[in-house]
Amino acid sequence: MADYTDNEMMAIGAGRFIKDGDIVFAGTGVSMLAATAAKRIYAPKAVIFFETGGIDPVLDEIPMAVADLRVMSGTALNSGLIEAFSIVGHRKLHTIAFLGAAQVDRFGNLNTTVIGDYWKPKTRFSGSGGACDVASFASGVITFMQHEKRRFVEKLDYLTSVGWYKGGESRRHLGLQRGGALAVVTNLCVMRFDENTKEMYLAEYYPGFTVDKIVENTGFPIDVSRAREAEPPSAEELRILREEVDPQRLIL
Amino acid sequence: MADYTDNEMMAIGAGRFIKDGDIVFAGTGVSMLAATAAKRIYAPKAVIFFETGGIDPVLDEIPMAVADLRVMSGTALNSGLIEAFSIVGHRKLHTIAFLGAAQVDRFGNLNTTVIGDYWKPKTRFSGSGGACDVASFASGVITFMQHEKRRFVEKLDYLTSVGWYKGGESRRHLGLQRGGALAVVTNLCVMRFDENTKEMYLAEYYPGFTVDKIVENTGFPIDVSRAREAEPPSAEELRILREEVDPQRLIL
Amino acid sequence: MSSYPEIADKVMGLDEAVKRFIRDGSQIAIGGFTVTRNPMAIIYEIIRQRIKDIHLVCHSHGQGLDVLIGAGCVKRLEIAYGGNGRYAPTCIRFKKAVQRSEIEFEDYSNYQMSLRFLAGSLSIPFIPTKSGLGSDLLNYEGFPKEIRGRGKVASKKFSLLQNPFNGEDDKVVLLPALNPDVALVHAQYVGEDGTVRMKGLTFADIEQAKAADIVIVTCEEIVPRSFIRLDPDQNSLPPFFVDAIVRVPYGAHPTACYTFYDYDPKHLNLYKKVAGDDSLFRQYLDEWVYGVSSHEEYIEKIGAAQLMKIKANPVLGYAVGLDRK
Amino acid sequence: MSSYPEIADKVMGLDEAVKRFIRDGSQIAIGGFTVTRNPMAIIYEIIRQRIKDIHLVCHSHGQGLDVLIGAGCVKRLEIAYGGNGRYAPTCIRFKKAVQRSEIEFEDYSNYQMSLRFLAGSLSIPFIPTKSGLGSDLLNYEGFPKEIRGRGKVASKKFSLLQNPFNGEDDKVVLLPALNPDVALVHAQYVGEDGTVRMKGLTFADIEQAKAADIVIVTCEEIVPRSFIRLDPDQNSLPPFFVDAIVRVPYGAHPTACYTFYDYDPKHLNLYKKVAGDDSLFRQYLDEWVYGVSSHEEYIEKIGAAQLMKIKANPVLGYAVGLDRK
Repeated sequence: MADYTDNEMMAIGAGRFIKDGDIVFAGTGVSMLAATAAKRIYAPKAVIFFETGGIDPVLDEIPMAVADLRVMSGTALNSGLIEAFSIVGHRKLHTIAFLGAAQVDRFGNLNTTVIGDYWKPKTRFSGSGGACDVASFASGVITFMQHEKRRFVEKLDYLTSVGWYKGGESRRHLGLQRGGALAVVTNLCVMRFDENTKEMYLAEYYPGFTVDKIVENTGFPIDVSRAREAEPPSAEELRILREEVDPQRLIL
Repeated sequence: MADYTDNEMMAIGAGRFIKDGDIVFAGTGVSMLAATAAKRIYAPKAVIFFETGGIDPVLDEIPMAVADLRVMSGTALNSGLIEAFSIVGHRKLHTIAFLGAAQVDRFGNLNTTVIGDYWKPKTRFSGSGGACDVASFASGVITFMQHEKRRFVEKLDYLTSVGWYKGGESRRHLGLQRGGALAVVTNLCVMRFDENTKEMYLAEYYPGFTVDKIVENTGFPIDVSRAREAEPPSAEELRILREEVDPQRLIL
Repeated sequence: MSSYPEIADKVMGLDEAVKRFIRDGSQIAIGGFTVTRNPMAIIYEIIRQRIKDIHLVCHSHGQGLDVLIGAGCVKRLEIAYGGNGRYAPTCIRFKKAVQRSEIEFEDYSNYQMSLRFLAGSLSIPFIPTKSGLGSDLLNYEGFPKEIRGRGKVASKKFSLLQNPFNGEDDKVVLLPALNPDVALVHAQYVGEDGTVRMKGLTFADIEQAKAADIVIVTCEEIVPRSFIRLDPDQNSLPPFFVDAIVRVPYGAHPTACYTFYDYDPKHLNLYKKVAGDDSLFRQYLDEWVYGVSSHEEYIEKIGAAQLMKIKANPVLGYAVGLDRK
Repeated sequence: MSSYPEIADKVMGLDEAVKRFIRDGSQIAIGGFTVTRNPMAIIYEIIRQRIKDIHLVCHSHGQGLDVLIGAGCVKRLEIAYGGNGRYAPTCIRFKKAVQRSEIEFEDYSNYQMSLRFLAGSLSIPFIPTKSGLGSDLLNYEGFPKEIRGRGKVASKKFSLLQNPFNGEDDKVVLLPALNPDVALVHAQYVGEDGTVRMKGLTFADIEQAKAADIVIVTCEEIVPRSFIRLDPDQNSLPPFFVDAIVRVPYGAHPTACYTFYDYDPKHLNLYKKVAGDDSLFRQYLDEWVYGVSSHEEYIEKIGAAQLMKIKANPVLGYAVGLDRK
């Protein structure tokens, strides 16, 4: 087994999606690592910003919440929530959002609200926050998941954030003019979505994990015909992640 | 004839309407004088602000436009148009607006857009600016007019800003929840509006002018039964106006 | 009494601010976001005065929300997110209260809630958005039918409208404006003229304050008029929106206040430990809220050593190198 | 070529900015308000390049609006107010153009236009207000039917809606969002990272810029990144909204620029004199616009003595004691 953690592989795996000029919407946790790593390694001209309104902070220390003071320091602009969400949906910007979720379905729709009955839940989560908004507006959404069968489900207990909705053209028919689920990055693999059906398929499995293990841990059938092994994180990628992105090891 | 000008009498006549705690929306010209005089003489705790977003400026020099740099200096806040108009209509504030107009009708509706046909006008004016907005939202509007028959008309060529609309309860029926025309201050007199009919009546004529002259110069019949002579500006009022409000005599 | 004559009628203590302006059943908006600039000092005072049946309207809140719910002050909640960053991915007392059906709750998203405050601040009755189309936010109403349209509860959670400016099938979600009874905001500075200046991110605080009937501002410091008026481009709220001003240094603790202090990992970890257990949580309230008579006493309990640890670098804004585990 | 490597691809001259981003028929929003912070330098360049058929969208504009119309560049105008304070209670060339039916025009109010820009900046298709109820703004459409819904012209001037959250008869006016092709804004500062900082009142400049497809910022000065990032609370626009940056000291002359210079009464009085006469106005354009090859040359014509007179006190923001008659 290679010498890196799940979080490291996930941060690198997701970070590789970011291109120069992208405006990257980051949440807490791994998404903070992925965004920062992306900017330091692959896309120095990407801009990281937060739903709280902090745009392009220095990030000498890694924030532990999107309202962390570290997202306000050395920014281009400190604004507010309304400004931030209007950036996510701005037609002249290519915005990529990192989200986390408790459940995902085959069309990349997300649940961050509740497990069980809505009014008498088994487990209540934090709720949408900005997730529903960025899922509605961003050019693309990358979701981080722990890869477990109970999280990759046929039917969400609650659809908080729209991915490809019911597949095909259904997202566009809702009235959402762009965006959709770009990828789901888990501790085992990277899932992507078919261009036409918008169904999730296995794109890359991490070194050391089998396709079977992924199928076993996914609660709906997935196409594995396009699967290939992911490039492991390079020494340089890991160095930057460990020494520059999160030297205090708060998230890693 | 007393030793003061029309503008001085108008500024004082209008300024006397302002009470401590009022939020005063001021435009250009005489309204700038009236607002500043009111604050310096009658209502030191009134706040003067401008549609451009300047709130409570020092006004060491009198601004000659609502975007004059002098409305941005020493303010409590420099904001924008949207903020300013949302202040005018804020339900917790008592806002009094000073406006000017080319025409007024018996219900205090105002025209600042056009004389003649809308598409092929005899004379085109500046347009609504913020007038329609403050007429819709302020707790009360005081309008400055040159008192001429062609300006006090039966029917406006264009209704830019709603006063009491068609009188009675008609303003409220439009869906405007408060406000209405409080007074029209001219170079001859102060007109007010009947509590029930909302029709204009002569409240005060300035010293040296007769009720007949006012009736003659008004293009619709007015009730003069409640008319009394206005208090002329006191020496102290005139001193403040001349020495503190507009020492450069830009508007006086 | 006050040393600030221009705002003497507005400057008061926490106790008076709560007594005068907050009632059982008030609809309250709190400023800040998750771990930052929550108006904690006045929230503690609300708990001490045992205010009940609060209707809380939040976007993403953390500590303030959770302790108010945990203390039993909240009956009704409109919310986008209850979480406290790494210290509580889901706020613990909030989670319990929902799971035990102890509060009425209605889910929105952050943008939706922010837009609702914006609409309230602009005195417009509703505001359109496309956010929420296809989401269960539009399929589940949290509030029971019988409270709809009463007091400050909107008559509908939302309304769908065909965009009248577009020939195509183009639906938009109309969200009802929010106009809370009271907004509670913690700011870095209030001027001696009553002008408010917030530093760092302002979240939806300004919209919340403008939308509310009553605004209570707690602040780190009251500063001279000459300072606050020197560069008014930087100010956040004019004096006439502010009804009460309370000077409370460390008034946001254990949440952070940009350029003054960071969040307090020690206290947030303590909270995390106690919040999961009803009995420990009651002891926490007894010790840290009911058991202290003032915010000064609370700060004394935190202790100078801890205050030094969380002290922010005033230029960078946060506590550099703080152990945040 | 550029001395600002981080924004090298955005920094350009007035001529290039107009050539690259402005077309005949473009819908253009200009920043500023009546006598202040109009983006005059780039407006002059537009005239020099003889751009035609502009669709101008304004709230309250003065000098910039008037000279563009006077030079024959404008075909279509949405406007709340055309005036220049005491120098022209109604803008003179605007007045003539409407009276002579030389332009298509549509009247709105300031708040309506500002809200339309806000809606555009939020990517929402419309925004409600109560302003305009009962006014002829809702009875007269200025634009001919046949251009409705084409290009950037809204399909309707407005739409009335019964407030769906209120049982009573409660009508609101829905205003269509504005998303101009280009916004022209003059700012005091642009950072070497492309961040924009405006000082003093911002009017609706920020909403206009965020609503537009292309944003051209002219500025008094390009300042170090370290300066603009030291207190980002003060900044107005992030770099990614800005497409072109042109450094043009005195780029707002003869209108004012807070903390840099006041409006120029001498030039505005000259303008007032010539604008009323077609032949004099043509001579004015020949002399001050067509006849100068750059803004530097224009400023040279204004002359150092006049620049000293209008120089602002950098703390008070305006030229104290300036003869403004």
